[in-house]
Amino acid sequence: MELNEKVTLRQFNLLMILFIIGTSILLSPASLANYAGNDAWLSAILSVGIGMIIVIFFWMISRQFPGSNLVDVSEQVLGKWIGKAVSLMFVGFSLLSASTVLWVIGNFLVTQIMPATPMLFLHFLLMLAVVYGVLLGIEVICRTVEIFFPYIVTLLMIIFFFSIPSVQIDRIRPWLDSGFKPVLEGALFDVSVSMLPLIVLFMVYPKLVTDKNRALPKVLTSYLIAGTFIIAITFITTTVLGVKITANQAYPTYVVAKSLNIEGLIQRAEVVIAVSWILTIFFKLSLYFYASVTVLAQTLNLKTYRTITVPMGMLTIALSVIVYPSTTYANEWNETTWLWFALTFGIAYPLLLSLIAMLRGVKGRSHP
Amino acid sequence: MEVILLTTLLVWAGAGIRKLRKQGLWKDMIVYACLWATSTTIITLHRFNIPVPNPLDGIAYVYQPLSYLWKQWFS
Amino acid sequence: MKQKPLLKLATLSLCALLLSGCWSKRELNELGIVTAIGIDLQDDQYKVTVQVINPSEVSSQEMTTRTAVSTYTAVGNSIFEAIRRLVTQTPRQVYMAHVREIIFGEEMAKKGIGKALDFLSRDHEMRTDFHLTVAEGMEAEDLLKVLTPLERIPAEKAYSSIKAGEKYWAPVQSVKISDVLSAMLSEGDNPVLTGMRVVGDPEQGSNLDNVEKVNSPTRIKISRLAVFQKDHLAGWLTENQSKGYSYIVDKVHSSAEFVPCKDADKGGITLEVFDSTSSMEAVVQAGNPKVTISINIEAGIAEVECPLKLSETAVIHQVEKQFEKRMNNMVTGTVEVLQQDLKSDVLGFGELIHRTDKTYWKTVQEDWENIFPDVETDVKVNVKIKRTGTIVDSYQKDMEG
Amino acid sequence: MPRYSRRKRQTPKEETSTDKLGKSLQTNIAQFKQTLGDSTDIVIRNFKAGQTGSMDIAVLYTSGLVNEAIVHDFVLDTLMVQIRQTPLDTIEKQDYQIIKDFAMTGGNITDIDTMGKLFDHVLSGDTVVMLDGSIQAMAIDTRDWESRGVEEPSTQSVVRGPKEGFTETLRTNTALMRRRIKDENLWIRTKPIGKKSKTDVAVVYLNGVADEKVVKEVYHRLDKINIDAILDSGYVEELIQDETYTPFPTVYNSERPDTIAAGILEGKIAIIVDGSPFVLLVPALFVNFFQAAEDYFQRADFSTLIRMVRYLAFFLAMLTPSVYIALTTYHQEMIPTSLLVSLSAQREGVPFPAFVEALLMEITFEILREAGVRLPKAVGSAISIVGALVLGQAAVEAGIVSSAMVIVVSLTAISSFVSPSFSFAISIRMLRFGFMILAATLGLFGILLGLIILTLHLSSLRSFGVPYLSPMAPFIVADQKDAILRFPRWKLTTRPRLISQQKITRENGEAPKPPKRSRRKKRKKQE
Repeated sequence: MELNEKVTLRQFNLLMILFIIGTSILLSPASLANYAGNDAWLSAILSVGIGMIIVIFFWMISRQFPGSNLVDVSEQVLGKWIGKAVSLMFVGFSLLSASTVLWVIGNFLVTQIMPATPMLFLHFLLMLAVVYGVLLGIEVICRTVEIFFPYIVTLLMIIFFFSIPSVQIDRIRPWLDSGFKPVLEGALFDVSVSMLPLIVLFMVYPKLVTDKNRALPKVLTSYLIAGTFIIAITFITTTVLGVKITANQAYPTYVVAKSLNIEGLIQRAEVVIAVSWILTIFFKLSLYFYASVTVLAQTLNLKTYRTITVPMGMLTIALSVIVYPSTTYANEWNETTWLWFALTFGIAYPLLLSLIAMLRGVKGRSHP
Repeated sequence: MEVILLTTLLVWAGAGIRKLRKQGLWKDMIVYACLWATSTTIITLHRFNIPVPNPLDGIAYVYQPLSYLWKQWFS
Repeated sequence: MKQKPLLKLATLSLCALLLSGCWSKRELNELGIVTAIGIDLQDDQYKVTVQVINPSEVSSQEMTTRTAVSTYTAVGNSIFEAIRRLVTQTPRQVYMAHVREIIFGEEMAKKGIGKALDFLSRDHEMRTDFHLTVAEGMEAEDLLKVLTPLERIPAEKAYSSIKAGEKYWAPVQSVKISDVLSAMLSEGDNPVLTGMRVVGDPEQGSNLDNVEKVNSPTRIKISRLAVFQKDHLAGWLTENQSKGYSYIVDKVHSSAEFVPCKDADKGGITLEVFDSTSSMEAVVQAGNPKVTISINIEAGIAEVECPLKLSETAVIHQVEKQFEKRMNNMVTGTVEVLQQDLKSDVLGFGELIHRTDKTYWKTVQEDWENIFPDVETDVKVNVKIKRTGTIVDSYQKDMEG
Repeated sequence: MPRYSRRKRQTPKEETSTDKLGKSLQTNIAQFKQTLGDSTDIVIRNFKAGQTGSMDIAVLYTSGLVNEAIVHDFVLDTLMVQIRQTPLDTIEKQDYQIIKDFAMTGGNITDIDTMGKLFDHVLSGDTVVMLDGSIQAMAIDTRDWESRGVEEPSTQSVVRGPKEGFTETLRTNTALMRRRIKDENLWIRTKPIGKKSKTDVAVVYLNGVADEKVVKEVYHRLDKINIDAILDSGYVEELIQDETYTPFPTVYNSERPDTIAAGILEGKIAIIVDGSPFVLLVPALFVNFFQAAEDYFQRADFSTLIRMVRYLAFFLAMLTPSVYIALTTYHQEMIPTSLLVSLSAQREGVPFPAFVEALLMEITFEILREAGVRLPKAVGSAISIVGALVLGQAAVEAGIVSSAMVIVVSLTAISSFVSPSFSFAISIRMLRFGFMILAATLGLFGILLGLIILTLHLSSLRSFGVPYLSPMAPFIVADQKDAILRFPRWKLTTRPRLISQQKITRENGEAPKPPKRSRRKKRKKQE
């Protein structure tokens, strides 16, 4: 498979930030408030802490197999056939994630902004953009990230700053009201939503990122920026709306944006602010999709991933309409199964690869 | 409406397959055709309200014992 | 290779777009812009009244004979059903993103507004910036029919007077749905709603000639606060008690306070309150909760009718003391009414105790409604007069002296 | 490179005749005449020279392309009068060389030995002298045709700054370049392109500063052009651009010598086409189309502000109608209540949906604009009155469109004129309609979708290998000084990173400082 694209570390970091805050910015506050109540923000901090360890772990693995992406590593470590089988399972993981993310964004649009539009149609249009982006290549996607990043950050900052007047710290006191357990539970859930899927970045980082000098501090810094966004949005939603309302909202962040009211300056602007989430989710979706397409193409030794991009896009659309029959199902599945699903591919899989490689003494190709 | 959409999809797929055949990429063509067939089937079935097995149910089934334990530990 | 997918995708998407049409689309002239919704009960069913704007009347330059708003009423098993049923009467689809006021009839408020709130927060078209109000002693429908001068849209009038009132007059408070919901959902807190009533004859208020007079005979007045126990109306506060409430929960931006002179016939002193901050602290001693309310008021002298020498610090101190005493009475009175008569913890004592002593709270949580009336309270008011206005002494003093 | 494989270009075939000139003057002239079909603008003067008149000489030139005075004074006069007494016949066989060496006073003389070259020279304004018995002919440069003088450019005019513009004559244009950059490294290379037109195309760049790879690429692409005629630089632009299917120009063009010179100094490459006052500049980036010449002649702070206004106008021109459609048909909750009421009062009685209304107005406006461009100047103002006043006002009063829509369309129109580059403004005009369709179908979400696809497309574009969106994506900190902002002159010390890969630094940047206080004091003391 030809991979002659170049991504700078800077672009990679921005992509990672958007990937982490992608769906979390819209959904995390509700689930965190649901688990941890008053301590949703503590839960968010904890999850960022745990995520930090995961990021370092990922970095160590990337050092262990320099220059090899996930598919290469699987085949080197597990042998050709088992490696290919595992890679195909990973295709399943990223494809399902892509379709659930697609569903999330479609559902958000249908619930909040355009209720009469059929979801299939919205999914189709969104996927059109994603497929187009992936066809153009990850380099182009990364450049687009660079263009949109300032706007996304600005819009998020607007929420943060203009919500400050309505923050009521009292609403999240007392701390640790119902003990530490719910905090941990919420944190783990958030980790599974925001940090574990970072594994798909292994399709980008090892081969395509050009300047890896002193990568870890930079990656960690950007990870922390992303984490700060999640903590901040959790803090803002719970203190502005109150914990109970946050937990009960489908999209608490949207409600916060709705109640922003700086008379004569920002008012009734939630649709504009929603743009920033649609953008972040768009990039998250693109990355999931890119990972699934490239892993599949590489596993099957196709010359280029571009030929199968369009049908994969169709498949994602097809899956997205059947994966979640309803919002209730979505919540339930996310709470019970997603954590394990993400743990399997986000932690267990790379950990196993690393351990087996150490036992068998396999080392990644230094520079292909 | 459905017919038009379906025809569009099939024409699209046909064009793609023809292009791949011209280039002589047989493996790509097979993968292409398989993916396309799967997705068209799913969408068509869904459109006519015929239940399609949900992959998430399968995954949930696999992880059931784990999530059960998890629930117990946290409640 | 590179351009081809773009072309193909572009044509295809264009086809899809053209084939599909536009689903969620509404043209402006198909909208009935609702500015206020009144919700009443009628034989166990909801009676929903909407006030719809007639745009051409509102924005036209010359006075017309048609009214700026029209009201429509429909009855249904649920609010949503009733609103959808409105289509049978209104020429246009009702559009609710611009609702400024939700008005509950008093009867409805007494039965409970919780179910209505579900709709208001669930529906995607509703925003969060409307005010929740209760029509005092009447049905919401009647209140919505009153036309107002100056501001052609009555709901807009009510919205702006609540907003202005909140800024300049302590008893008035704007209450948004998130305030009500979070107070209602919390175990140790209860909501209040703004009260509205009609002065004059409601029947006459719905005629256009009501607004053709300089002094409109029928008007909408923002009166007092309605106290809720969970989701049903527990009772009304008087204007003074509403004031006290606002001071306690720290919602006073600016207001006016009056104290009679020592010689009560001569009149009194009025203060302009610039700033008021209040804080509540709870202590649980031997299983008995005690709440201390301290209010700090910064004020200036706005009007003096008594012969006082305000250039002397001692006199100012004296006035401050007078006000402190008065405010103390007012606040204590409010707390007493809430604890004894209305038995509703709208001050958030429960939450306060929860925050300070969560173990104690766990023991009383279930029974809080019964414990609340017995909570010991201590009120401390501190008034500081910072300015005396543009003049120093009162002219009264010289006239008499 | 599959991108080029489909076009299957070949190097231009030499179609011109390679027949050698014969010895016989009569035969040559007969063939010449026959090939040209006795065109009336070709002057063939036959005469005899020498003491005895033994030598047949023919002078050929195209009337109108030559300076007749020069032909008379320096060619005909010399040959017929001044060398009358020279015994030409005595020095047989060498008379061609002698005439060339001793008699011809023209500045630039070329030897011709084929029919093809003969045509080329005669038809491009040279005067050819043919001698009987010689297999060579000489072409004397007497080109001088009627041409427009250097005038103020009609596009991209400035308030402050040079008011010279390029003309249609290649030499004048190269001279204008030379006058601005008197550096020995300014290389100008010319080659004729077009089988029939044989238009001179000059590639101008600063050797050692321009990226070698890009220079090679430019030559490569120019070589690949296989077309019969180049009538304007637009032909060249279309044939050398990176991507055909894009609404955005990837080649910059300007009528202003100062703009082109500035580009060359940055390391870009200019392509001057004879017969066109528009000079091309590559590589062209997105930000270049927002940089007006005047930005660099005004103060930095002001230029920055104006440039930001330009970006704002870009978005306004592209998005105003679509945002209006989206807001009024999908997101009415975003419009303040009082505005919504007045908007819907205006729309009371308008029979069309907002989209159709907007489309109607936009198309009307485009027609008006097109009519305004083509019409004679005298009628132009009448059209604008009819268009703006009568049509706008009457349409509103008749209730066909709402007055808000008229405001929206005029805002759009005015904004689209802000762009300093005309070719870029066209792309905005095209995109506007796409966005309107998207807005009518999906509201703001549609616009967002359009913007995402547009940005993806822009990010994928390259102009001669340089990413179109640089220095935004890929983000280059050093180049931000002249992208959206315009830093003070003394800060603009480096050339754009990706354009000129060598010799990045241009000058020593130091902020101008008033003389130090202490020194002034010293000076006073000295006095």
